[in-house]
Amino acid sequence: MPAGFSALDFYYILPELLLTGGAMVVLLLAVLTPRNDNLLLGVSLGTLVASVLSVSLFSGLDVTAARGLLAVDSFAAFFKFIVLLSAGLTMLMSAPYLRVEGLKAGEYYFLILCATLGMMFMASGVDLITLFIGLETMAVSFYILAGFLKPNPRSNEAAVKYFLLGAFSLGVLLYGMSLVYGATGTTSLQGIAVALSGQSPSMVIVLAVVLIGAGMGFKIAAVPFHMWAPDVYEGAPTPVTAFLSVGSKAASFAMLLRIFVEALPAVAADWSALFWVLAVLTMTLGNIAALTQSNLKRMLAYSSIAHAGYLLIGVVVGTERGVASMLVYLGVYLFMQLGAFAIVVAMRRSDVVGDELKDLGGLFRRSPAAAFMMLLFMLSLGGIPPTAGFMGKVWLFGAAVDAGFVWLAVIAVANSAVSLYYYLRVVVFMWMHEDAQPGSPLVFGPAMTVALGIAILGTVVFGIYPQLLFEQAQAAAGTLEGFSATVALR
Amino acid sequence: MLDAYIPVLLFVLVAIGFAIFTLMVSSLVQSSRYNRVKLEPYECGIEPVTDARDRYSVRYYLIAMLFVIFDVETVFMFPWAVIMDELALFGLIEMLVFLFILVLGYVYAWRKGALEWA
Amino acid sequence: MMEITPAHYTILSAALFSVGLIGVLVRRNIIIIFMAIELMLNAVNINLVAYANEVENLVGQVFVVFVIAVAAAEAAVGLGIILALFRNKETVNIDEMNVMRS
Amino acid sequence: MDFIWLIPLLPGVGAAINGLLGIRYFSKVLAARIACATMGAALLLSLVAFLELLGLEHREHVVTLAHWIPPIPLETASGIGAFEVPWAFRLDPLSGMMILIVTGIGFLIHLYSTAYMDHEPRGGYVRFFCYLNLFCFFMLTLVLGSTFLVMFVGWEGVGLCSYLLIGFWYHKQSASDAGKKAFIVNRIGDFGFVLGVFLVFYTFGTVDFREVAEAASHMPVEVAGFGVVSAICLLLFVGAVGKSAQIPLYVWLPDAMEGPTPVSALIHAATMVTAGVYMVGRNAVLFEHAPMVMTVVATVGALTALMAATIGLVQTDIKKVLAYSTVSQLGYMFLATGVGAFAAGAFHLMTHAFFKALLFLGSGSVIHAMDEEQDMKKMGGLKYYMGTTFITMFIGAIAIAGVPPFSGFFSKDEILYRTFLSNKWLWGLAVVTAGMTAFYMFRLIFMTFFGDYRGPGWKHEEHGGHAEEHGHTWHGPHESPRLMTVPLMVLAVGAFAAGFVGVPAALGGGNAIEHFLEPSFVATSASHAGEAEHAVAHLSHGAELALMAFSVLVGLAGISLAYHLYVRRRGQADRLAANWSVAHRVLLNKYYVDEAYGATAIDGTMASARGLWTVDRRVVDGAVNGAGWLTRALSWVSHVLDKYVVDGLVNLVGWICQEGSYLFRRVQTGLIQNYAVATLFGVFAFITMYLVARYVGV
Repeated sequence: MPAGFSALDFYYILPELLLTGGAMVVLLLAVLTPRNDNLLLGVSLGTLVASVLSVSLFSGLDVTAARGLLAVDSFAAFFKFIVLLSAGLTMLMSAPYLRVEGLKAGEYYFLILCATLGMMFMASGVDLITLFIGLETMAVSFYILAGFLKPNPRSNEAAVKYFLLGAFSLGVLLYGMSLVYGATGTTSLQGIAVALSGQSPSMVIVLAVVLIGAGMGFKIAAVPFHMWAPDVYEGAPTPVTAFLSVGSKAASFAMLLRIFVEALPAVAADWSALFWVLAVLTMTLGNIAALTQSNLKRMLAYSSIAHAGYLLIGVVVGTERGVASMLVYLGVYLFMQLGAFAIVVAMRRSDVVGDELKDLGGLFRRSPAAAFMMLLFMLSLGGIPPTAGFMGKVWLFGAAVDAGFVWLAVIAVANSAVSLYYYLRVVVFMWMHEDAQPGSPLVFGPAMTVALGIAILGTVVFGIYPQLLFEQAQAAAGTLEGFSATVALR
Repeated sequence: MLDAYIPVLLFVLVAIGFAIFTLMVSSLVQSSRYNRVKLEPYECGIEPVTDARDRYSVRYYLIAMLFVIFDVETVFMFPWAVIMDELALFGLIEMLVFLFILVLGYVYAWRKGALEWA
Repeated sequence: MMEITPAHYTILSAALFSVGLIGVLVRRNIIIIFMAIELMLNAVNINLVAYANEVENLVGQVFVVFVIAVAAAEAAVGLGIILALFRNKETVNIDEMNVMRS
Repeated sequence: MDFIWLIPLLPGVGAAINGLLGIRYFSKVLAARIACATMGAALLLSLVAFLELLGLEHREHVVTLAHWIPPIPLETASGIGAFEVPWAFRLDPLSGMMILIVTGIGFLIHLYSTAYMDHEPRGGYVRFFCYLNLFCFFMLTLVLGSTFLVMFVGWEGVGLCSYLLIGFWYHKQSASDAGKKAFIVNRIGDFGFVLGVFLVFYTFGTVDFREVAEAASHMPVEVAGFGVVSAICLLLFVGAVGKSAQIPLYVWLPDAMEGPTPVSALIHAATMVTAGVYMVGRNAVLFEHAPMVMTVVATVGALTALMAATIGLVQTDIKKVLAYSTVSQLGYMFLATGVGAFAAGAFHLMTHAFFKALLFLGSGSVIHAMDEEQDMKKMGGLKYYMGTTFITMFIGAIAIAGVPPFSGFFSKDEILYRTFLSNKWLWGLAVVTAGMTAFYMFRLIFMTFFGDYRGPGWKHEEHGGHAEEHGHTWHGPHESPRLMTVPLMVLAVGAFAAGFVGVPAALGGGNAIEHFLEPSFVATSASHAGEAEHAVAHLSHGAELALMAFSVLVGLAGISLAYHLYVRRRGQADRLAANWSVAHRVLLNKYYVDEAYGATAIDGTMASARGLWTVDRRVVDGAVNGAGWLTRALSWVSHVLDKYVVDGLVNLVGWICQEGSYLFRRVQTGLIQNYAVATLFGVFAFITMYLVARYVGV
């Protein structure tokens, strides 16, 4: 075995290895056995569970593996839990959807597993190359998933848009990375931080910061790099949209934090300002654009843009508390967003597309359970106590105030006041509007029930008793290096 | 160092100059009377029946995609080949795993019928 | 007697990157737009190789290898997507991709 | 009494059951039973809790259910504080009184609704009770909450419920518009409230009411300057203004009358709209440390009271009259709190809850009897058809008019007295308002119940059940079913007797309620502040009695004026024809009054000319007409204000957001390359930003 490698390295990437193996098995099953969706779903979920367990093997660990290409720390673990959980929920809610749309389950689950794999590398990579590969693994899988409804022109269009703009932003991102490499002579985040510490940041680095910021801003759909999001979210299959808006966002935030907090603390002042502007733009435009949307998926797309804006507050703050609050918010966001999308998926029946706002008309009378769950998710997204969303906001805005970004907090509060309008608009449709053309009744199959159950549980429990989440997040944020420099510079 | 290129530069200039010169001369001497036959694309041979731009079968693209992928994967083999002896057995196993994954993809493509024509 | 310094490579790659950029912005044929994007990626590769040469380590070249591989994967996927689109729309003109808007 | 957390929970359970199962499976009766049963249980619990509270000597009991927000280190004025919020409920005199009001009146209104909503289809019927229970759940949470945040849970919750209930008849465009309006306005208020809570925590490092009060009581009273406490109070007051419909955010309440009448009675008269008053009283200590804000509160209260009263004078929609009267009475409460008479404010809150709920339910009964007719011009003489409703509503009217010994008299008079002590001008406004209140209330009574019937005709029952063949036929005004009249009677008793808990010393009473509520308004550490506050300049009992008499006279004057205008001149001409001079006077009155009527609505100046002309023509009638004209002119002006200024501002907010939204939508062209351009634009913008920052050095 060559120098620097050891069997331990393979032990450390056990979760990723399991995921890869599972993905390959699913792919082979898809072509070698007669179609059997439940089997495929079972295998995929089993893979995820195994991966989760193996991640929890490394709890409390804080080491770098494979010659400093990967970090195995609580930060990575937290994000791995988030992406794995969101992948699981997505698969659960996909099962009925695939049946209705008549899609090939094998490739679908395979691609979701691949995307998850990429996200996990984004969460744990501490080297530009690793991060880049993880990003692309995720992105390419999503390009295909977005266009998975082959006969549907909207889906095609979504795929093309996501693909072209994604590749474009990848070019921008890579150019920034190459500049960083040129300026520091290394791609390891720690190396970059060391190389940059001390000297006053050169213009090249600033350029690189902007380019990388733009590339990442595209992935997290931050204004003005957000414009792909609404179209892609609307056109892609609904479960994919859900996964895109939660998993991909979370992983991209992980990568963003790794790069900026760990590698570029020397220019913290610069990127902090950059993200301040991005955050304000993103939350404001996201919320205001959502006000007049008539398509539910599109509305949720804009709302997720706005939430990216809130999350950016954590990056701006840049302190350990800021990051911790971000993680909390992501953990909460996972449940409420996926829950809302699960309802939208359930609205899709053999005879109804059900992603228009008016399709919710009088839902309360047709399916009170669905209506109440949607109400809960909407309240949570709007940040009304005692739901989890409120917790996330309190913690996040508190961090902002704490670090002296009072105005940011005020803007954020004003924004969430605005956002309530369109969230409650959904409620109004469900309660106070004429019945939409009913179509076949909503049925919640076992898989969907489990998914919704988990989402509700998370939204309620973390609203009433968020302690657990907070502790985990703080532990995770603690293992992210480079805060000292960040704080020093402020 | 650049002066080494001066002859090349001269050669290029002469070539271009000659081309332009001949064109001008011929345009001076040529007669400019046209008729239908002259204007046809082929003055002899079979009459063209359809548009020359024809749509290819989608299979070409499929094959092209597969080729691109499997072709580019070799790029990972060159570095390995260079220091093969250094990496020794470990490297060999790694490469075999890598190839195995590729083969899986190949099997998938095969089973999907991406390789048959029509 | 003039020396080719990394600056030259940087300028070259910047120029190539810009060409790609302009291509993305002005061309109408999706395939060609994608080729323009590939140009951008290759500009990145030039950068990486040049810097690898300058800072005397091979990381840059490794990076390039991965970029190439990824670019190939993207090319394949992109081609597939564009084919699926062409089957439905009978066009690869990008101006006709605005079913979803506002 | 650690069970008080059950009090909010029970209605919540009822709502959950009805909401999840009821819509699908329950019959009307079952759903109604569940709703009423949960409310009844809550009422019993509250009574027990209240009695136990009377037993406690320090008059306070806090129950902490569980931890909610774990300690979050947050920067405060005094270093890092731990932002920790438990699920805690506080029972003290104030909240004790409130839970009695909410559960008691809530229960009655549940009973009433079972009959009132009877001709809703089953689904809507169950839905209605689901909302009603849910509302009570949130309202009780709001009242019992021991910290700002628990209160905020209820605060937002009641907002949601009122939103849902205003738009209950969603097929009416006006209804959903009203809901939207209420929503936007309340957002403005909540924004202020949230900021206020932030500032509270930043200043005191806690959001527990008691601890905040303690901390505040040690701070200097910001007599001259506008310090942080003043800022907090102002922000909180913005919230209160939104919730309690004060100038300039009161516009939503009249529209809210689109909701079913029981809802108007419970939410938009008795309980939710008083939440603002309650919140201000809850933070009495804070406000006492911000005299400037107190002045603001008092002024806003007084102005709102006057303005709303003037508007009420000309409304002919029976519910609109009551709505504006509610706004006006809320103004009274804020006036009381503004002059530091928190107890008086709370006292009036209670009495008002009784008689206003009574009046609303009565109007509901009338509307029911008149087959959904709300225009008083089309009523009249109803006392012959519906005696119970008439008597009960009459009691309510007397109570609100402030005629002793009805409840309204004591509470209102306490407010007037305390206002007189602190500010003569505001007292003047308040007295004028009192007169107008009496006037329009009795105008309502007279137009509705007296005179002769002006409503549409109906087919009498000579030939049997023929009517039934085409569904619901109306058989003319009729007394409402027992289930509706019984609550009316109960409330009437309350409206009569509720005042006796606060008989002022001048009338030989002990003003029991004031002493009872006192602990809620002072910081325990400085509980002797109670006496200090009592040490404010007292008038001699003689003077106090004089004031009392005066206000009573004003009230009576208003009543007699109404009587003059709406009874005497109507339908008695033939009996008075014998005495021609009297008949002449009646005719003249009719003439001039109607002139003034029409003219003011159309053209103020012409009317004023006529008014003056009349004054020198006949002093008595002139006075009458002048009064009539003046009030109407005022109301006309305030109408215009209401319509174009306040409304305009509210709509502007919505408009801006909407337009902005459309703007961004236009940017989203769907063309990939425009998106790429946007990305590039972003990059260049940021690079420029840095270049500027670097080389210009911004």
